[in-house]
Amino acid sequence: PKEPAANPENPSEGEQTPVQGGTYIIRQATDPGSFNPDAKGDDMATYTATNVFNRLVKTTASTEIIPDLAESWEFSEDGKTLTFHLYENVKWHDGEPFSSEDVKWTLDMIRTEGFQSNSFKMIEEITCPDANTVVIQMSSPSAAILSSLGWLGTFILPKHIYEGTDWTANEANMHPIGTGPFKFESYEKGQAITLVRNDDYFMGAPYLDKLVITIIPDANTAFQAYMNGEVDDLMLNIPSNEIAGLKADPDYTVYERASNNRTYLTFNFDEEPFNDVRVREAVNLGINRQEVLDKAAKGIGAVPKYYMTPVFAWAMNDEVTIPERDVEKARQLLEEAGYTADANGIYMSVTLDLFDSGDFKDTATVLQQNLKEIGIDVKLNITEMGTWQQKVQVDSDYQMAMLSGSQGPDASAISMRVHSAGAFNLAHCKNAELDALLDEGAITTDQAARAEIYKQAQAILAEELPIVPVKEATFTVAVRNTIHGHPYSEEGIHTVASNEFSRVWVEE
Amino acid sequence: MKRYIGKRALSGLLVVLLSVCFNFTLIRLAPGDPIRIMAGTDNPNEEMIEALQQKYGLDKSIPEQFVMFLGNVAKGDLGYSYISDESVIKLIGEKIGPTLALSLTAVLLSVTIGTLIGIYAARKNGSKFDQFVCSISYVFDATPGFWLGLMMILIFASTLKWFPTSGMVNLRANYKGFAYFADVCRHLVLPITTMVLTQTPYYFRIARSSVLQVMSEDFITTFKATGMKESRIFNKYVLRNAILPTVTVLGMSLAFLLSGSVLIETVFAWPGMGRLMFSSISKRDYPVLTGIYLVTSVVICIAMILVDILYGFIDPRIRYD
Amino acid sequence: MSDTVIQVKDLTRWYIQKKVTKQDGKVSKKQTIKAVDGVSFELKRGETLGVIGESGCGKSTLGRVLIHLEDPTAGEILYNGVSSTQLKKKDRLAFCRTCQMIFQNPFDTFDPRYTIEKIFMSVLKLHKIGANDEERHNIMIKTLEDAGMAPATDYIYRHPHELSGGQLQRISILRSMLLRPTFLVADEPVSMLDVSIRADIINMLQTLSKEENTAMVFISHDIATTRYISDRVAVMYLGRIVETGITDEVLHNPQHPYTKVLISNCASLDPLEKREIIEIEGEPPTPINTGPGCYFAPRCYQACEKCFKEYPEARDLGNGHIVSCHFVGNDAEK
Amino acid sequence: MKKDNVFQAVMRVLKKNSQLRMGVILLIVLLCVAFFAPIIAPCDPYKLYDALVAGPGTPGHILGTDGLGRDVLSEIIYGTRTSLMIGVVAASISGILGTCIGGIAGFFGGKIDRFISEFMNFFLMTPSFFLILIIVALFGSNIMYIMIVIGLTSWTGNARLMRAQAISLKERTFVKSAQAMGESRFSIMFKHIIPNGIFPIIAQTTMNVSSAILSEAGLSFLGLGDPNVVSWGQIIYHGKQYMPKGWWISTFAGVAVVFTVLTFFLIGDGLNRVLSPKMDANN
Amino acid sequence: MALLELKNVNVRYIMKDKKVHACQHVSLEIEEQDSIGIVGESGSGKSTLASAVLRLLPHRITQVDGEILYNGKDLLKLTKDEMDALRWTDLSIVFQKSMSALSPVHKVGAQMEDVYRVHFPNADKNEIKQRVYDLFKVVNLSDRVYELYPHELSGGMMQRVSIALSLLHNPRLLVLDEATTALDVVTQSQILREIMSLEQNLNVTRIMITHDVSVVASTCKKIAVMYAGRLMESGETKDVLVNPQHPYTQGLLKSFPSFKGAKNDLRGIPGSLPDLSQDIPGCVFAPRCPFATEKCRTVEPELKTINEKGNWKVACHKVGGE
Ligand SMILES: Nc1ncnc2c1ncn2[C@@H]1O[C@H](COP(=O)(O)OP(=O)(O)OP(=O)(O)O)[C@@H](O)[C@H]1O
Ligand SMILES: Nc1ncnc2c1ncn2[C@@H]1O[C@H](COP(=O)(O)OP(=O)(O)OP(=O)(O)O)[C@@H](O)[C@H]1O
Ligand SMILES: [Mg+2]
Ligand SMILES: [Mg+2]
Repeated sequence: PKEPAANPENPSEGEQTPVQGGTYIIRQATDPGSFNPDAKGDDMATYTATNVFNRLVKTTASTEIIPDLAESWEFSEDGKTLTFHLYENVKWHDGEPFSSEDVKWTLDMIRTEGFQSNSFKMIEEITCPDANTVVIQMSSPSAAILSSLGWLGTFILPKHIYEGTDWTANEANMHPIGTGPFKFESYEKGQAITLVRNDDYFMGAPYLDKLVITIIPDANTAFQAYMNGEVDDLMLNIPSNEIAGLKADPDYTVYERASNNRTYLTFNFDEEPFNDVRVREAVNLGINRQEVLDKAAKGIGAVPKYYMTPVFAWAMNDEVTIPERDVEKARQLLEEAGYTADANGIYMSVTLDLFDSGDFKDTATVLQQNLKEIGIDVKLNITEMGTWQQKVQVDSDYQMAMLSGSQGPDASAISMRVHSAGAFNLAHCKNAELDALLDEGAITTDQAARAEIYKQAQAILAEELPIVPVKEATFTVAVRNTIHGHPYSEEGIHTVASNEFSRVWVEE
Repeated sequence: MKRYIGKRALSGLLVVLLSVCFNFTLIRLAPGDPIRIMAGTDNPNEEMIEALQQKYGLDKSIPEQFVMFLGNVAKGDLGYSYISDESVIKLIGEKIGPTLALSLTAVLLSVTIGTLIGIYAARKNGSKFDQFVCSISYVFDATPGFWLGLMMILIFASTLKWFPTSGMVNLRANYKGFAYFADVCRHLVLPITTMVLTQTPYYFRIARSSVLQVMSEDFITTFKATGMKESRIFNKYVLRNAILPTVTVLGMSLAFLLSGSVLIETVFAWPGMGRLMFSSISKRDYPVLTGIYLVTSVVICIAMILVDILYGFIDPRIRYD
Repeated sequence: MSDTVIQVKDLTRWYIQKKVTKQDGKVSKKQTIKAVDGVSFELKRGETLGVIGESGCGKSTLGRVLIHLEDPTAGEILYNGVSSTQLKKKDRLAFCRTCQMIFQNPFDTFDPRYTIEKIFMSVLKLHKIGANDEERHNIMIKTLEDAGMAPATDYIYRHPHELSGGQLQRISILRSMLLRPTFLVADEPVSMLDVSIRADIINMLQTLSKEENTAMVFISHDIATTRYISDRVAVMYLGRIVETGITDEVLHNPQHPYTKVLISNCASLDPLEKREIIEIEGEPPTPINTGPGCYFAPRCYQACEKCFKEYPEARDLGNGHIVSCHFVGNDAEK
Repeated sequence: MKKDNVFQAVMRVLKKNSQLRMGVILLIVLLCVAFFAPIIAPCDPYKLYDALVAGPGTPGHILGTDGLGRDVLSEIIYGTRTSLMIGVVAASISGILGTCIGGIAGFFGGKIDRFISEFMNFFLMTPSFFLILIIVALFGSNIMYIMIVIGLTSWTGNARLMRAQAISLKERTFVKSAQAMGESRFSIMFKHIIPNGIFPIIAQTTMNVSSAILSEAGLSFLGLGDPNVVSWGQIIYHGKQYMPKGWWISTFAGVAVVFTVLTFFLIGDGLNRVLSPKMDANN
Repeated sequence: MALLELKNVNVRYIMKDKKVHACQHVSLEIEEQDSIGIVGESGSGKSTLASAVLRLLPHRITQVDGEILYNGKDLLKLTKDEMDALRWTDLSIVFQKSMSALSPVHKVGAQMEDVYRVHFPNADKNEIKQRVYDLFKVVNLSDRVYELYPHELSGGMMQRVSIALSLLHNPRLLVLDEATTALDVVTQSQILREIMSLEQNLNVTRIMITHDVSVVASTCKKIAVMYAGRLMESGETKDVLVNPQHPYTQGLLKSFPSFKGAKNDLRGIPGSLPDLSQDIPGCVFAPRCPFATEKCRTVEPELKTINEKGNWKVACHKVGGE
């Protein structure tokens, strides 16, 4: 980020008085399916949901958890009871008063029928002692419950509208009624979702008159539109190759925020050749992570250092870090594993399954070239996400797969990927020691003790290699200097949810 | 005639049925599970998945599903989208307008322009103009529309800033009435120009060669021998005969109106059917996909019947029985 | 009897046509076109039957059915007493060797991509004539040169389009005669050719068929040519033979009114000759929905009521002169 | 001597027909590029150089590099192979299929014909790009699939042409005469009907090469190209994200597509003209 | 004065790589009320000659020189408008391919009406209809043909329509280019009779192109024999056919089998038409002529008059003495 003061036309930012009004246009790639944000996972409803609804707590762009509907909260001694104190005078957009009953009803729905239901298995009961208090009773202490509640799929829905109906088919799904800073106005399929200011917002009305979410599928077209000023904000979808240019442009401000999202490779433990840890190790040694970062990601992001995401800095094990690239050693490992090179120096040919998303294809292309140098000929199989899911996750019919994902909201989320019972353990990694550690980590609330557990886990991960990290992501957002209060800006990063535009205002 | 239409409609219906059945099966045989996509990759809940599969009838065998589907279609119900739970008819209905605004305009413009130039070039056969237009038409015929679209954006939107890059309306402006219409038109300029540029050569070639073809027919010699003015022969006899192939191909392109512009819609972020389909593929929204397919097939079928009838009016040699 | 090569009994060939646009523009459904409607005749070894008649009367169809290019709807053809259907079923190639056909359009009789050599060789191979390629080659050369196309090497490497119509028609005839057929159909073999070369082709056809003792059906528009080549003639009208007999007898003493009309309309080379032309009304009809009566009745200048009611039986006027007309024969009405 | 004749005939035709001549020259250029790609191409098209999105004229990279540092010129040169292969294989599949199916329908006629015609109707009413998209998107973007699917969805045009040809050819005297000579139906079909009726299909197939190349480019443009081979469509798709600044990536690849499609177009159209002499006489 | 007089007419088709001399040095006189049959083998230039007279050859690929005098005016020198004014009122033609002689998508009547209006733009619809009905009667067609489309007529009917069309403005010169060849004997003679009776009533001069000498024999007063683009012999039918002078005419007549009398031996003319794109020195028929001498092969014979009337002309060295 630049020094705003350095720009003479743009006097010190903090002292400016926010301008009321204006239309703010953000872009997303495809149409949302429905505006019920809890029933089905749909990334395309995120902007709308975040600005129309509220959660109990929300996660900022820097993964801080801050109050949303809940003004404050506290855990009981044993860690099994969590009590939320809600804001008063909260009103639904249709004028109905909001109460703890709405929260109870919604959370009950979420933990039974919501797409995040798995994250709330530990909840036993929810009670509402009064209109502004919600008590959650858990079967065991949970380190992750707050993060989960501030994540997606936990927006509080109006009980008075949904109760007694099929919540996947309720009319309100297409005309959502929330408590949030913006009211839903209209949705033109394939074009735009229009939200208008909620003057009665309990945290104070937003500055903007309108928030328009326009739908532009093609990233390049979107960027053109952005540069032409037809769109104000691309959020995280600025093409990485354009960021350098924007950074150099005095009219734009670029925000870079650490992210818990990382790109990684995973292997099928049940089949040749990756059932052999030496081959996995060779791949780990063969990858040129710097090249991936420079070429595929255009320098946006970071070279991964640890076997777990560095966002949870308290849990990092500096003793087991990812090794430097070593082509010789990698080839040696392959030899040891019993493979012999052909005339072109190729030991084996494997298929890397991935779906097309972001810079995946470029990353895979770089990997393909890297691994060729250590003697592994990689065929890329790029499919539709659904096909990939079927092939890799359901049928486990793959050798090596690439994917990325948010490693949050809590350090414990790693279990999902490497625990033998983890829902997303694509590798089919089965390590009893690791399982035990992860189980313990999930219920330990003491930070230092947890750190120790996860450090040990990292050591095992480095040996087993179910996951080979390729790249750490950074959230990079660029906006014109005239835009203030952006969720990724200095002001927004501690005060609003990562996709919330309630504090945004635009200079005239 | 009525009987003929009836017969055609019936056989068309059969083909549509077959075609939809094929598509229905194909989509469902493809790897990937819509419910899993909905459930997300991170932490899917198996019980919920099962419940949803039951809800959408995905636990049944494909033939059973197909029979159910047909039953619903007969009732005028194309089902509900898995993703949005909205009626497929509504979803498609919303997209048909913009798709037609784009493709129909483009097709009509290209037919008109292409045919006119083609006729003119044929009359001036061998002239500089003819040669010039012919070479140009080859080049545009060989140009991929999506690439031309990119170039158009690059030149006219990014560099010259004459037209908006994409979309259908200026979202900031909030136009109403005529201003809205004008705004849509402004947004239509680039995509339509792209489509017209790549489609016109086709009609141009057909018009030109059929005019040349007709001009070499024997009856033209007869009329020349009677001393009839060339312009009259041309306007009355050549054109009417030469228009037949154009009608045929026009019918074909009308038939593919709904499906033909996926690429252009993608490039210009035009909210049409092509994109609805493309996004439905990635979400495995079977009912929407099948619905689009059904609607497209029916439209194709109707367009073909219409062309046949139109053809009958122009060409008396065609008789229906 | 042993002389009889081919016996045709009640040969019928109908076409079912789906839709027909009639002359008044009305469309009628499914009609039967009786292209050949009960034709019978016999041919002896070496005999030539000329078939004449108006355009569309079914001459070509008769020719095609005779050699089973199309199967007859009814009736039968006996080659040397054996039914053609059986013959064909038993051995298609042997059947093809029994009967052959010369087509009207020599320019289109050969696959344009093949050289004459290839055309000959493939027939010889197909019918296993000659032991090896060399022998076949010699057979081909000899055949051509015997027929006056010497030196054969001038022709055999050419493609059909590089030869004139007359040459092609000769080759076509020679190719058919290679198989030594006992029966030959020639469907207007010279009508596409120039007048100046027609004579040679006709002479060649006649010579070859006499040499090989081949029975022949010669189909033609041209009555003079038919007269020149055939021993007997048959006059066809709407799929039926209305008059048949020794050539000169039929042509110079026609009995059937249609034959009379046909012959009187025949122009002569002599500009001084005075002709008495019998005029008839009406269009040449199509063989659709023929009524119960004589097919010619609607155009006949002497038709009476009876003619419209029943089809006249064939009557033999002696010497093989057979006529189908109510006005001819013993009980002819005045 | 016969060879010479064929050669002379070809030269004569080329002399007469300027489209065809132009197309053949372009095709020879393309074939040379495809065949000698390793010699012509200055770089390995898969190698990632360090200069990303370097403009045309950068030392070592005449047409610049793409977003991953690959040499654009080399990519385009190697892409010729892919495009030609896809075009030719897909068009051949559709040509062979169309010829056989159409030939059988036209020549055998009757019930077979009616059945095949309905079958063709079915394919005709199928929005083919839809179908290709669905299949490739759902089953994977492997170059084999792409070629086969394009081939399998585009044979109807050929079949209709061949059917019409067969129907008119079977009335021709030489077919009747072959029948009279005792040749079997299948032998007539393959020796006379198909070889004599194939010319419009050859012209059509040449055109189909063009449309197959365009279809593949379109698929690649939607991100459905085979990532293991360089193809022009993918270069355009890749270059799209570098658009205003890295204009050379998409632009040159697009030009290559236009060039190739144009080539086959000219040849196809030229063949069409050569094969319908009536129109030519008029010109 | 002759109605039509051809003087030394040459027609060449210009192709990219060669020139075809379709007609060479054709000189012919046609008197008013004459009927002349032009016979000759296929490709001998008969149609080309007719088209040249009517100026219907595509001018870009043909080259016509010589004089074609119609009523003393050279048709080749007329402007397009002058020529158009003559068309159909003075000169009309019927082609062999009658099935394609009219536009397939317009009604027969409408097309005839249109042709009528070419010369009488303000003609009344009913008046035209009446005229067409009259003509239909002449060619033995029923009135309903007026409302039909060409494809609804049989070949014979279309041929009559063509003939009716050609008579629309009572032309003075009518050219029939193989107009009856495709018809069968009965129909052909029917139509020819009708035309001949019209001729007497309407003062029409007829040029009839055919390769059937017998048709000429029975319907034409004069005959002209063409071979390879050249006129071989011309004169009154009763002279030429009874006592042919040119070896080609003789050969031609011998190729026809006779219908009456004894079955004479048929004899064709060996050889075939020369390549018209090549220059042929001497008489074009020499290579096929049984009497050819050295002179024939080197010097081209002139057309010589051999009777007193001056209307029997032969181009042969052998004829008319040295
Ligand atoms: N394949 C067919 N389908 C339907 N009708 C046919 C077919 N072949 C012939 N016909 C009809 O049968 C009748 C007799 O035809 P054919 O060709 O045998 O006559 P033709 O005497 O040979 O005539 P031409 O002298 O013109 O050659 C005609 O009316 C014709 O239309
Ligand atoms: N458009 C043309 N271009 C080139 N050559 C032509 C053209 N039309 C005719 N010819 C040639 O001119 C010569 C005379 O042709 P024309 O048609 O006048 O002969 P014809 O006597 O009418 O023959 P037919 O009896 O077959 O009608 C022929 O050699 C022919 O090949
Ligand atoms: Mg016939
Ligand atoms: Mg002619």
